[in-house]
Amino acid sequence: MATTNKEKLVQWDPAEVKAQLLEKYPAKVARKRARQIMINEALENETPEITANVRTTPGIITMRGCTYAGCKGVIMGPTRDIVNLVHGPIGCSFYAWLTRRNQTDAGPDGENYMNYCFSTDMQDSDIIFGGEKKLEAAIQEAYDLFHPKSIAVFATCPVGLIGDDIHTVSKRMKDKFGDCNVYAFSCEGYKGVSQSAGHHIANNQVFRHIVGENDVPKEGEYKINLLGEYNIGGDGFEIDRIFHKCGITCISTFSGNSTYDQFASAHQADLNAVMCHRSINYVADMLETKFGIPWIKVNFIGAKATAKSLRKIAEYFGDQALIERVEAVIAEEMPEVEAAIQEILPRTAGKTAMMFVGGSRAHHYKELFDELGMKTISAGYEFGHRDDYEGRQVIPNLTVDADSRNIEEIEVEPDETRFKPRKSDAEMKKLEESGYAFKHYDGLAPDMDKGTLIIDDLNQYEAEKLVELMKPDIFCAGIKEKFSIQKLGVPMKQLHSYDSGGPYAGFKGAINFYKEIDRLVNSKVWGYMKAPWQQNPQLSATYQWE
Amino acid sequence: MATTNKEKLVQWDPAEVKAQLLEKYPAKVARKRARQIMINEALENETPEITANVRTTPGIITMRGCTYAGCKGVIMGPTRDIVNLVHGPIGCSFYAWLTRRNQTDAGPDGENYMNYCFSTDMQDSDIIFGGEKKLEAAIQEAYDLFHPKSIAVFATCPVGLIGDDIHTVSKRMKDKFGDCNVYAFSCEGYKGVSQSAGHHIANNQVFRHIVGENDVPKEGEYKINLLGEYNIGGDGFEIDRIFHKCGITCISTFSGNSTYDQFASAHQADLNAVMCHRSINYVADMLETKFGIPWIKVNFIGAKATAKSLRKIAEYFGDQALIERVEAVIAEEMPEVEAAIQEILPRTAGKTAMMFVGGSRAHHYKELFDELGMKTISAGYEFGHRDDYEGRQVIPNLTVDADSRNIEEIEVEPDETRFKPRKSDAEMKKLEESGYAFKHYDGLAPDMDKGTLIIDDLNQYEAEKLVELMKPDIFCAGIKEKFSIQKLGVPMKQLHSYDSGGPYAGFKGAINFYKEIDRLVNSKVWGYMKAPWQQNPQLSATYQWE
Amino acid sequence: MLLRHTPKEISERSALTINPAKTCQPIGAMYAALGIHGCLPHSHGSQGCCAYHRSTLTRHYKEPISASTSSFTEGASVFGGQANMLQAISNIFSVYDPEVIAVHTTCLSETIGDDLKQIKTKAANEGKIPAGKDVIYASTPSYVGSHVTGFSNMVKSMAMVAEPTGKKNGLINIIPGWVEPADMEEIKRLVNLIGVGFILFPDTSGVLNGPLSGEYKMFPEGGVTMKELKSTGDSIGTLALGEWCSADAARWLDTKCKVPCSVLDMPFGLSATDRFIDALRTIAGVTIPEEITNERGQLVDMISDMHQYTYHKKVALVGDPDQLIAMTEFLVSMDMCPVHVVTGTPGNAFEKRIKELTRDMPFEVNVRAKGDMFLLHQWIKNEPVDLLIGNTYCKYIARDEDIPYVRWGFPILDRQGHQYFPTVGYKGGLRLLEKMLGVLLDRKDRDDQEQKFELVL
Amino acid sequence: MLLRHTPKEISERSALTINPAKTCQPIGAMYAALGIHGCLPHSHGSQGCCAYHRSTLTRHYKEPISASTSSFTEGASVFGGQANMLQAISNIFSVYDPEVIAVHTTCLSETIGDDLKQIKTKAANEGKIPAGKDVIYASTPSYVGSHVTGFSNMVKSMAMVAEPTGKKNGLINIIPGWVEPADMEEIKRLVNLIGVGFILFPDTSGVLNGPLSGEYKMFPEGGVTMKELKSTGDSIGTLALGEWCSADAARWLDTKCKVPCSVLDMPFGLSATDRFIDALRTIAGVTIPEEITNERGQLVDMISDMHQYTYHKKVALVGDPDQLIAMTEFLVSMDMCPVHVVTGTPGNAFEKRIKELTRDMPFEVNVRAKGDMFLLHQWIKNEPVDLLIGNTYCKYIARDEDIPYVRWGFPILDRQGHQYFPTVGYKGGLRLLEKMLGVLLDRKDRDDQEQKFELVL
Repeated sequence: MATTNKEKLVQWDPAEVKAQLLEKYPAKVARKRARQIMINEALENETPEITANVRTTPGIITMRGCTYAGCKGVIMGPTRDIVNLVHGPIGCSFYAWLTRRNQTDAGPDGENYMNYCFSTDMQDSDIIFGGEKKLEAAIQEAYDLFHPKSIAVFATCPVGLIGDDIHTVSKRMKDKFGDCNVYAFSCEGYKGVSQSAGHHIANNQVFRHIVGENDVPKEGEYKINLLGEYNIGGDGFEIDRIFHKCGITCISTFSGNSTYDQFASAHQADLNAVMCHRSINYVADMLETKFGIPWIKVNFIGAKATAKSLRKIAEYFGDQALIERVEAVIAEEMPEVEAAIQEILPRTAGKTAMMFVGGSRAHHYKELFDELGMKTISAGYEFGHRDDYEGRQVIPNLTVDADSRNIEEIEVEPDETRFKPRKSDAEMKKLEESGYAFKHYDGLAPDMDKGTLIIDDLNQYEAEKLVELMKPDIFCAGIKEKFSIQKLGVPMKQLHSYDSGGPYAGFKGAINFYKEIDRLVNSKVWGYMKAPWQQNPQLSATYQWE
Repeated sequence: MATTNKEKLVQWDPAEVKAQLLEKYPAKVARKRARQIMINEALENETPEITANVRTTPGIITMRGCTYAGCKGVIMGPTRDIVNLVHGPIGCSFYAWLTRRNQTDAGPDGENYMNYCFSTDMQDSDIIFGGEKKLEAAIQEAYDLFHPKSIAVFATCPVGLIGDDIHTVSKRMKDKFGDCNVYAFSCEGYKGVSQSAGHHIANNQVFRHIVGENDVPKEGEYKINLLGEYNIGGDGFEIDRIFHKCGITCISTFSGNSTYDQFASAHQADLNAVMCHRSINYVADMLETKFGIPWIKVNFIGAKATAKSLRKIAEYFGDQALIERVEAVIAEEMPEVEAAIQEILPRTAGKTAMMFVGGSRAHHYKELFDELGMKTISAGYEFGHRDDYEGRQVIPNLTVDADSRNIEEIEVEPDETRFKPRKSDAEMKKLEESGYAFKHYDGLAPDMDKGTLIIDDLNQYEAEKLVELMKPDIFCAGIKEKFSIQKLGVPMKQLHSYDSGGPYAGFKGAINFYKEIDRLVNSKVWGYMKAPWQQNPQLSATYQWE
Repeated sequence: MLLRHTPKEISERSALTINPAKTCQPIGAMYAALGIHGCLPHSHGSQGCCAYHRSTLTRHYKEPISASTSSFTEGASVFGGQANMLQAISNIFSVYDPEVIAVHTTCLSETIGDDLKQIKTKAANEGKIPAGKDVIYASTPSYVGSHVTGFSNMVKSMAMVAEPTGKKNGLINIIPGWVEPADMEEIKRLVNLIGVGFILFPDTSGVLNGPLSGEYKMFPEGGVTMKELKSTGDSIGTLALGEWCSADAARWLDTKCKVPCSVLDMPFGLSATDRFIDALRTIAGVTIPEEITNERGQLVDMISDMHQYTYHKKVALVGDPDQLIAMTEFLVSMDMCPVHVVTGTPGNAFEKRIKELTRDMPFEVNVRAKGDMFLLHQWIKNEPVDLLIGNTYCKYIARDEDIPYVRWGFPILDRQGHQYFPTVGYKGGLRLLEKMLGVLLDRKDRDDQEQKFELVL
Repeated sequence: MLLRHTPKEISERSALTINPAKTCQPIGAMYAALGIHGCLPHSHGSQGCCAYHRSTLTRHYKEPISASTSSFTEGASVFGGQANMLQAISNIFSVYDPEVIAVHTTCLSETIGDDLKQIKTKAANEGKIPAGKDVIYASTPSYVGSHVTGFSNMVKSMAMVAEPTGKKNGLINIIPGWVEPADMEEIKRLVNLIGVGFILFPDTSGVLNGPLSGEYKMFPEGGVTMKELKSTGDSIGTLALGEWCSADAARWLDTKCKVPCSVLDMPFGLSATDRFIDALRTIAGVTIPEEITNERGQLVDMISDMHQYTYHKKVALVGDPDQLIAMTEFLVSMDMCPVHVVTGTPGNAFEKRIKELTRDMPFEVNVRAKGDMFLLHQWIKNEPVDLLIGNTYCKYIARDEDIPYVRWGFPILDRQGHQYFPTVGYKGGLRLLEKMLGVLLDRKDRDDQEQKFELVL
């Protein structure tokens, strides 16, 4: 709204802003946060070091969730034909019940447990005497009721503490059933420092228990896996549409609208395309080591990024037919995108955005705001690591602190029978010399302007301060942050669950996002925050009768 | 509810009640009303004379409507394939729009204008300069839009006063169209003293303009017309179901769910069965005079009455096959009725009812209350004539006052070509000797107990008084009366439109009515009228803590 | 199909009204008169008019509606209704004993030219009007304007009860227009919170939303008293809500009693309520209590929280001018798009105002005064909408065209709630928004593909 | 089908809960704590719990929910959370500066056995609790009871703030139980009308139904003050609304502070509200104002006006014990038939009470405490219902089985209104009835054959 815009021809000095963010903290907290708030210098091409993936200070209101959320909620949640059984008190299962918008399509086989919530609902007796019996009975009841292909067991906080051996129970039931794969995840909420640990734990177990289980050959040309795409708001459906149009065969998605069989067959792909680097790069690495499948970083958020990623995949396969088909698809899809942006740009150009979300999304969505002519003046991750900010080159010298030390790193060997390099060393060399980058990710920082603020694990207090000082036109984070920001009169867009919108991936998704941002930053409602008697409260004026 | 019942072991003396009803009136009004309030003496078989069909005193809040309502609303309203065009200011057409519950079924031909409201919406210029041009244009527009079989024009109050010649206009348009019969009704609201005049006017015009228009023979055995059945709440559908089951062919219904063609073919029937004596006996008489079709009074309200009426029809045709089929149908339908009454009777027996409605309904519904073991302690009509109370024998010496004198009585002659006695004089004589009654109706009074009150044109003030003095368990009238009665804590059932219920005719209808009355007289809600602090308002009691 | 004969192609009609979006004056006069304490409305015409008006109001309120009639016969129609009226007056006072009789005319008595003023004088002279009682009257010919006009005419007659004493009473007259009892109650709540003394007329609250308590009161507690009406001539000013419903009475008080007035929109929705509240504030020179500012903020909050579901939704509206103007502004303020707007009441100013309010809308608006629901239905067939708002008769269109539908206006014959829950003011705005969202989201929940079905909205 | 794997045949389950009808204690404790003015709820556990509770409450209210966490790491889980808690306390007071921190435990901290009492003492001794500020705490193990239990436990901790002075304050403590902010507001309105002095705790009105005004207040105006809580020990009595939600706190005040108490049903519907109002009347020895009697009469009026549509309608209910008990009584009082009643919260007294209330119903009732929505759905498949009442998760059943459905309970994640419009009291009864009739009549309008389609209902 004109009104809100007028109010804010804001000038801000990043150092000044940073200082004010820290002002109110106790010294110890201030020191720690100082290392997680970085003034970007991208244009000088020197990316300063940021502290990330460290514990949140107790009492500081954080955006972060827990390991269970990362494992059950994010990675395993979207898989439709696995019965996800939560072993613990009722809450953890209840809160993860349909609250992420990862869409699933029952598909021809008609198996879809997405709308169900399964729990052992542990009672005090189970805490005192142990919950293994109840878990075993619950697995049996689930099997008898549904006869699913697979049952996944998730541990919540108390389980680890009371020492229930969920893995042994799972193994026993798996052997008992024969036709149902049962396995468990020790993803107690207290592990690690954020959802991130949960992603890793999920990656490990999926790779250990499912990947490679199905060697029945999958048909199709240009076989890839799409890693780190969770089909929030139907993103995955849009990407599938594009792949299908391009003739690219997606063997498995980790894990949007996925099935047990997709995971089991993932080793048959010839390329792994990684969307969310943070949550899934472990699987990418393991698939390469064990089966010889190379991986590349892609991004289907943003029309240009989508085109770029499609070309990158085509270039990998190097097949002229594919390259031409991809170009044809891009040529067919872009006009609608350009028409939309032309119509909307005048209303969005020059506005500013802030994003604090996920472990890759803040970076991905910058693409879309760029396309809208909006500047991202501050961004950061909720559970990213240094490599997500600074690029993978920092990985070798990452220090692992006490909080992350116990998150299992599984050692993977090349599979005796099934390891098969997808390209000869020569081919790989050729591609790399032509500038093609495998296993490569530069991170967020290089894409951010100089002097913008990059902030890790932003908390509620800092969010408010930032908005107050830098007055963005839109702020992006999660549901917990949405309304405190909007109370300030700044539209807030959820980028975890997209509020009610989506898809935002691919070409059609980009158009949806343009329209959504247009709606948000130009809604009349932001002009109503003050009543007439608040706008001019003086009572001197005498009323003008007819 | 027990509570409400306990309150009322009422004893009342009819003379006392009558005196109290008149108490408050000015002398002139009291004298007039005294003649319309009759203490019944049925058991002595002397039916005293009642004054009926006389004007309502100005200022006395009456239940009555107007001539237009009787003509357009009641008689012509239910005919689905005639465009009923109201010539007048908008109101009269608006208020008659879907507000009676005469149900219609578009049928195979799919013509149904029931949900539409047509008006010339006269403006002041039309009042000043005359409305004929507008009427003509409106008829043309209706014809162009819908091409109906027929268009009926209805005059509201000002039309007569300004002298629009609606009949000439209609005639002109009829001749112009050729394929659409157009005719008009001079049913201005100020004519007569109630809806009754409107019924008569409608009867006349339907007979004059439609009846006999179609000589294409109608197939079927045992052809009858059902006169005075308006399909409120689907009564007609239930009666049709029963006729169909009995093999009786209903050529036309006047006028529930009727069509133009039914009226046009009515002269092909061999018997007229009259339900609502008041509203339709004119047509019955004219059909007999002109075409030689005898008529009998029937009543399908009440299971026993339904059986009786079916037998009466069968007896008329005298065909053994029909007589047996009718007995078979009755034998098949009655068990369900008896089961229902047995279940419900214990909750209704001994309760009392009052009915002030219509010109025959109060009499018809007494049947159903009898079956429920409920005594009708007071009843009357809204627009009945003396013959509806005392029986047709009084017709010869009815006096016609100034208010009714101008309601046309049309002279009918036997049709040269189409008059045909349905039975030989001998057959008729034989039937009559065996006690079979043609053109016979005894009226309400003989069926009412001694000492009950029969009141014509009951008004709101008297209604309240009656309820207060005689405390019935249920009161029946129309929508205008509903809530003032219920405010007194007495359930009120509409018997014009049935509120939301029905059908109540025939066998299934009887069961519906039993259930409805059970619901009303036993609803818990009548026990809630007083709050605890109204039931025992004393504050002395100290509160009992746990 | 319920309205199976309605064609998509629109042909202009000059004489035939189909499925009207209005009714006649007298019912409006009757409703207004019920807003006077102890008043018996009286219909001077044949008894059918009164029966129809009482039935319609009864179905709308599920409450008893008492009104009497002159029960014209053919004779009266020829020789004039004076005798009937005089007889009625004396019968009414002796049988029902109201404080006042509010007489309105009909097309019948207007056509024959009865002179109510003269009849009242005669009644008074003949001592038919008991001491302390009164008879007021309004001319409400059915062939002019609509039910809204009749309401306005009776309200003007209420204003004409004013007996200026020359001494100001420090009160503000508020003429709410044709709104529900619950709305009148809400207006009183707001004005009381602001702390301004006022006379609200008419006031049907406490009359048409009564309790079930085992007793029937022909004249319930509610309603503006004749004493208050007499005093309106001494008020410091009049706020008339709605040009069509309330302006005439206000302007009469202005001209005849020198009580200045201001005509505002009916306070439906955010901005119209803002103007109403701020007018009261400025007139009375008071500050607005936190409670009201807070209610306002709650409405703004809900508008912003659910904006994604209202944004650019197409709406069809039918009803009365004052209500539609306020509703249109409310919808536009939420980025909704009223694309079809119809009233049966005449008035070019209406079409002009609606066009102004929708000027910046991304769609062209269809607006028609003196239109009907048949035309609205045809417009909808030609340009479908996401939402339909209007009285009960709209449900035939809503079912045939499968359109989410909110009942609002007069009459509502098939649902309850309008007697008890206001739609004026900020709380009323919350209710209207809740209802719109309700039907829009019910539709979404009904139609979403399974994989798109949403838990959180 | 959304719930395509739910079979009609019912097999008893001993270990597996499917589609729960409850959640865990801490969220109830968090909601209750938000009803204290200036309070920051604190979750003593790993940070996921806090994130989940905040998210759920945010989705339910579309309002910011502030709460902090001890952010347990693996270390803390092994060595105990004291260090985290102490650090949290000092950070919270220095960064957010609340009046009070309301700590609740989690399955994690309960399993490792952290002692909050001792931790608070240590914090106090180390001067981590600023003068005039306070820390209260409740033990809310997730593996006992349900969210209702957690609410009750935190409310009890609020009662334990009481500091009896021996001098009565003349006030009545009212514990509303887990109802919406709008309900708490309505209860206050009613009690104020009756003219009784009171302390309502918790009170989330003015906290979770705030305006959009351009400013964000982490601690809004609303909520019961610590000063008031201290004073509850001097009150003349406590009315606890709901055995499950409110009785413990009331009985604690009775035993420890000699403040007598009475446990009533939650005032949903006619009879339960009657008992609540009459209790206040008797305690305070006042007469009930006409306004309340009138509201009551309006509810009775609407019950009678629409009785034909409620009579013998079969209803399935799922929710929390206190609410379901009151709703069941309300439905039965309107001649409706609650045939399936499920709560996830344990308690045999619940099943007993529901059976009593439905004793005279023409249908046998299925009732289950510690049940789940999977069972409810199976019951419905075996005996279909005309109406379903419950939280947002019911809509999956409602769509699959095509059942008219009213959202009522916690959480409601897909509609607005519950923050603003009460369902307690007589006005609340009107709203509940309006909503039920709305969906029942919408279904009738949808399904009636054309020839049976009704204008007037």
